[in-house]
Amino acid sequence: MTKTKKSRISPMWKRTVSHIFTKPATTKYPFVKPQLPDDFRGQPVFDIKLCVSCGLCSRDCPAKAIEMVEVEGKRRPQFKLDQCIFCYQCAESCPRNAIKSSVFYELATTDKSSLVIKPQTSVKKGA
Amino acid sequence: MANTITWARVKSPWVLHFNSGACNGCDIEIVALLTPKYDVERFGVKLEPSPRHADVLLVTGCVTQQCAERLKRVYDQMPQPKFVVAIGACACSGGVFAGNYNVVGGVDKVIPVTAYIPGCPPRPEAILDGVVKLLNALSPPKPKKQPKQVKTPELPKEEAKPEVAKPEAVTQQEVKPIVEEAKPNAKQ
Amino acid sequence: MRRQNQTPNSNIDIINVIETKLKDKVQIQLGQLGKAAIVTSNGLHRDVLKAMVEADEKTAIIAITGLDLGANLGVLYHIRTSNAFLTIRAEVPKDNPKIQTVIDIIPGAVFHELEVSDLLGVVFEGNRLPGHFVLSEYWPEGVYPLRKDVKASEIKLNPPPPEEEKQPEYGKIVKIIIGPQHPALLEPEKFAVTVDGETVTKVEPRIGYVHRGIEKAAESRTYLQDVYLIERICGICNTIHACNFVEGVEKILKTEVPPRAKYLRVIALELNRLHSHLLTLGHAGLEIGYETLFQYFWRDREPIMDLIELTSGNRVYASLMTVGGVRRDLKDTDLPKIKTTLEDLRKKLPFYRQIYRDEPSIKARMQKVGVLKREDALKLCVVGPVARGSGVDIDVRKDEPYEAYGEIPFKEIVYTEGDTWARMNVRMNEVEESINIIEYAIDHLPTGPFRVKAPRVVPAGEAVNRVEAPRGELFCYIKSNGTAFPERVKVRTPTYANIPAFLKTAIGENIADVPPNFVSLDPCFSCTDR
Amino acid sequence: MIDFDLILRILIFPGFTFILLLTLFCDWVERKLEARLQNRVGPMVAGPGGILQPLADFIKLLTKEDIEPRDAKKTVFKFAPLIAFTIMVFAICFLPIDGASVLSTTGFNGDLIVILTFSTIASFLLFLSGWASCNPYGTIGSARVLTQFLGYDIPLFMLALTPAFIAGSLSIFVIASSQTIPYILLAPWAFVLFIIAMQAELEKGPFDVPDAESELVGGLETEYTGAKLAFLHLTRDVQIVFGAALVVELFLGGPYGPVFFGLPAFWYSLWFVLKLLAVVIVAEYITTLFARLRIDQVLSANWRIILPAAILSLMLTVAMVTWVYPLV
Repeated sequence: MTKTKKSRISPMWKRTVSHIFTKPATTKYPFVKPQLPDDFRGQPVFDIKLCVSCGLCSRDCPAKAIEMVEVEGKRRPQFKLDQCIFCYQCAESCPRNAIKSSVFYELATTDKSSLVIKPQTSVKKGA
Repeated sequence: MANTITWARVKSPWVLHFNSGACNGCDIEIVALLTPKYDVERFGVKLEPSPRHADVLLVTGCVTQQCAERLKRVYDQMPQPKFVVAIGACACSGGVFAGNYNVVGGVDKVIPVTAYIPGCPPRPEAILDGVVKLLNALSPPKPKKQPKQVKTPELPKEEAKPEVAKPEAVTQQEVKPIVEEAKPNAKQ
Repeated sequence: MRRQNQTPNSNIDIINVIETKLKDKVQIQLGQLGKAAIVTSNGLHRDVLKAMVEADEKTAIIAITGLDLGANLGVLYHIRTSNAFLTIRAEVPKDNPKIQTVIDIIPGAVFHELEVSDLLGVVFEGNRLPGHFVLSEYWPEGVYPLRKDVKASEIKLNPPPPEEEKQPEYGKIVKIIIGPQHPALLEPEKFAVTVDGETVTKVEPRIGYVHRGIEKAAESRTYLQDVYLIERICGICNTIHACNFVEGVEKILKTEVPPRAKYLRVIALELNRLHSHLLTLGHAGLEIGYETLFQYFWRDREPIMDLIELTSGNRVYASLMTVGGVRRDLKDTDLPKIKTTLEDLRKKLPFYRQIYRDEPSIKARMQKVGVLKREDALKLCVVGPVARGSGVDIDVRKDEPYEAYGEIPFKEIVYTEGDTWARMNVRMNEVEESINIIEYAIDHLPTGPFRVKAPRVVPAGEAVNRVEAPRGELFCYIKSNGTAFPERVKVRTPTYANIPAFLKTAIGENIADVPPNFVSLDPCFSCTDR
Repeated sequence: MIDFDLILRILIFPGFTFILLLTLFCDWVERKLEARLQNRVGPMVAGPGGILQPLADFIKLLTKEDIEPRDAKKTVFKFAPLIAFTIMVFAICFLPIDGASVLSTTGFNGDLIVILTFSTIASFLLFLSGWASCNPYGTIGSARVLTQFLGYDIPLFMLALTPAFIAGSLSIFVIASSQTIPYILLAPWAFVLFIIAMQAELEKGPFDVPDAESELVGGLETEYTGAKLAFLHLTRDVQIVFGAALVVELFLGGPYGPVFFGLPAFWYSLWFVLKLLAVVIVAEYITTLFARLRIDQVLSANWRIILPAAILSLMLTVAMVTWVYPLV
C-alpha cells in the first residue's frame, strides 16, 4: 500500500524543487517594458485634422466619457480618461478614423484633472 | 532618522483591497499582481487581510450605495499614514455605471484619493506603475504632491524595446508625453 | 475516470402534457420566448408549474422576469425542462401586485422571487423578507427602481440611522460576518454565519453590495452601448455576457451571423472559459491555504490572458461581440501563437489533474465537503459545474447549441459525487475540453466576412436567450419597443441560481469548510447583483 | 562590579541584537524561498536581493499609528505581544550558540524543560493577545492557537525527551555537546516526528489554522496595528527561530562542528547559523507542499497519529539506548 501511495503522492514535491533551479516566471516590469500587441487598446489618440465634428463618438460612447467642446468655433471631442472604458466604440463610430488606439497604458496619476485630454491643448502646443 | 522611516514606508507598502461594487475585472488584475508573472512582493507589497495592517487602500468599483458606508468605515479603521488608490474607470469616476440609481460614482466622493489609475481594467503593470508613482510621491518631504514634470521630448513610443531604467526614471514620464505624441500627428 | 453519462434526456413532450391537463384554462403560444409561452391568469401559473414538475423531474426555474406593462406588472417564469425551454406568463394589476409564490413547488425560485419583489414591487404571497434583498437598507419605501415612472436621478435615500453602541457578545455562539470586506470573497458580499464552536448553524445572505442597476441603465442606452454595459456585468465572464445579449438582439432582428463570426465567437468564449476556470481552480487553492497551487495556476493563466489581449486588445475586456458578428477578425499570423500557447498549457494539465485528483491534502479538504445530492441539485435549480458535479447533465452548449457549438465535438463532463472535489474536477476536465474546442475551431475556421451590418433601431419584439457561461447557464430576456433603446433587459446569472445550494450545504459544516465549499460554486457577485 | 563581557554578550552577541538580526534574516530566507518554490522572485528591491525587507516592514510598523479598539481589554492587549516576544528571546538565551549559552554558562540540568515551558507560556500569551482584542475573528483565531498548542505540546515534550534519553541528561548543553554522532542518525524516527510536531506547534503550514486568512481574516492579529503588530509578527518569527534552534540543539549536534582555525566561538556560531538555516528551509519547504488542514483534522492528526507515534518513539528510544547503542 505504501508503495503505490508513494508513486501517487503529490507531484508537488518535485515541481517545487525544480523551480529553485529554473528562472522565475516573473517579468522585470518597471525595468523592462512588456511587449504589447500593436492593436492594444490603450489611451485613445485623437487626430484633430481628420475630425469633422460630427459628434458620433460622443453619442455612441457607452460611458459618456467624450464631451464635445468648442475649439476655435468647432465642436471637438474631449476625452475624459477617468471615465473611459477603452472599448473603442468611438473609433468604430468615427466616419473619418480620427480616433486611433495607442499602446500607452501607464496612465496613473495623482492629479485627476490631468486625465481630461482637451483637444485644444494639443493644438496650442503644436502651433 | 526621517530618511530611514520614509525608506521603510516606501519599501514596505502593505495594501488592502476593497471592492466597492466592481465587476471583478480590476480585482482579478490586482490578484494577478501577486502571482508569479508580476509578483509585487519584489517591492515589498503584501496584500493584507485586515484594514488595521494596511498602508495603502486599493479601491475598485463604482461605489454602490451599500458600499459607500463600509468604504468610509474601512478607511477610518486604517492607521495613519494611509493612502488611497482608485483603480479602474469605475473607481475614478463611476465609469460606465455613473448615474445609475444605486451608484455613488467615484471613490473621491466618499474618501480622499491619492492616486488614480484609469483603465477598464488597467493592466497589472499600470496598477504597479500607479503604486510606484504613489510611493515616489512619498519620497520627497512634501507628500501627496507629484514633483514638477520635466518635459521630455522623448516619447515612450517604442515600449516593445526592452529599456533598462530605474523605476523613478520611468515614472517621470507622466501622462503628458502621449498628448505630445498626439500633437505631431495633429499637425501633419 | 469518474465521468458518468446519464441516460439520455427523456422524450417528454411538455406542451402535450400541459394541453391535456389544462386545456381550456391557459393559452399556449408556440414558438415564443423559447419553445412556447403559456399565458395564464392569476393563480394558474402554479398549476402549470405543478403539472410540469410532475411530468419531468428536471423542470427548473431559470429566472423570473418582472415587467412594467403600464397598468399591469408582468411576471414571466422562465422554465427549463429536460428537453425544452418555455415561459409562463402571468400578470398582476399594479395597484394590487399580489401573486402566489411557487417556492413550495420549486424551492430554487426563492431568490428570483425576492429580487422581483424588491426591484419591481410584486408581492409574492408566502415568500417575503423583512427589509430589502438587493437594494440598500436605506432605500425609500415604495420606490421600485425598475418601474418605468421611477427616474434614477430622483431617488433619495433615507438617512442612515445613528450608529448604535454595539455590545461585544460573549458566549458560545459567535456570529461571524463574512464580508463585505473579507479576504475569502474577492467581492463585497455579506454572509452572516452563525457559529456554534466551529460548526455553522445558520447562514444569512445579504446580497446587493454590487447592485449597480445595470438592467435599468440598459433601458436608457442604445443597443450598441448596451453591449459594453452588459459586458461589464462581470469582469471574468465578460465575453459570454456580451455574447448572450448580442444573440438575444439578433433573435429579435432575425439577423444571421456569418459562419466565420460564429467560429470567432466560439474561440473568444472558450478563451474566456479557460481563463475563468483556471482562475477558480487557483483561487480554490488560496481558499484552502494551498498558496503554491494558487501561484502555479495563476502563472499558467497568464498566457491565456495574453491570448485574449492578442485577439482583442485588452487582457480582460475583450469587447469583441457586437450585433451582427465580431468587431475584430483573427489575424492569420496570430494563429500559430494561439496554438503553441494552448499546446503548452495542455502539457501542464496532467500535473494539475493529478494534484486535484490525488493530492492528499486537497482530498482532505475537499472531499465530502458541501455535498449536494442530485435531488437537491434538481430542486434548487443549480446550473453549470455545480449541477454537473452532482450528476445533473445540463450544458446549454449540448442541449441547445448556439453559435458553432453544434458543429464542434466535445465531451460533457459529469461527476456524481456532488462535493466540492467533484465540482473542481469538473472544471479541471473542462479546461482540457475548452482547449480541444479552440483548436478545433481554429482548424475549421471558415473564411468570409466576420460581421454583417446591423441596424441601430430594433423592431418591436421580445426574445429569450441562453448560453453556457463558465459558471453555468446564463439567461437573458430582451424586450424591444421599436426604438434604438430596449424596453427591458433582464439577465439571470449562473451564480444567482447557485447560491441557494451553498446556503443549503454550508449548514452543519465546519467553519473552515465554508471557504472551499463557497469557492467551488465559483461565486461571482458582480454577476449576481448586476 | 559590572561584568561588561556579560552585558556585551546579552545585548550584542550572541544575545539580543544577534537574535533579532537572525530572526529578520530567517524571515527573509523564508519569504525568498517560498517565492522561489512558487516560481516567483520574492523581495527584491529593499537592500541587495531584498534582504532588508523584513527590517523595512518592522521599522514601518513601528512608526504606524497605534489604534486600540474600543472593546479591547486594554492592559492585556497592550502588553501581551511584548511579553511574549521577551519570553521567546529569553528562551533562546538558554541555548548554546557560540559554544556556550548567552548567559555564558553551560546551563543547568533540566533547562530543556524550562525553555519548553517558556515557549508554552509565549504561545499562551499570544492566545491572550488575540482574545483581548475582542474581535470575533481574533477570538476564534486565538481559541485555535490554544487548542492547537495544548494538543501538540504533549508529543513535543515527549519527542524532546528522546535526545535527553540518549544523552542521559536534561541539560541542553550536555545533549548538544555529547553528539559525536548527531542524533538525527541515531534516532531518525524521532527527528521526523519532532519536525512535524514543531511545524504544528509553530502554526506553520499545513497546520497554520489559527491564521487561516480565508476564514478568519488576520486571525488573532486582526485588530492589531503599529508597534504591537510589529512585535506580534516578530514573536512569530522568533518562535520559528527558536523551534529551528531547538531542532539544531537536540538532533543536529548543536553549534558544535569542526573548528578549522582561529576562534572556536566563530566557527560554532557559523555552524549554528548554517544548521539553523537548513532546518528553516526544510520547514518552509514542507509549508509550500500542502494545503492547510482543517482544525479538526489537525487535532485528530495529533491524537490519532502524532501522540501514539511519539509514545512509540520514546519506547523505541529507551529500547535502543538500553540494548543497541551500547553495542555500537
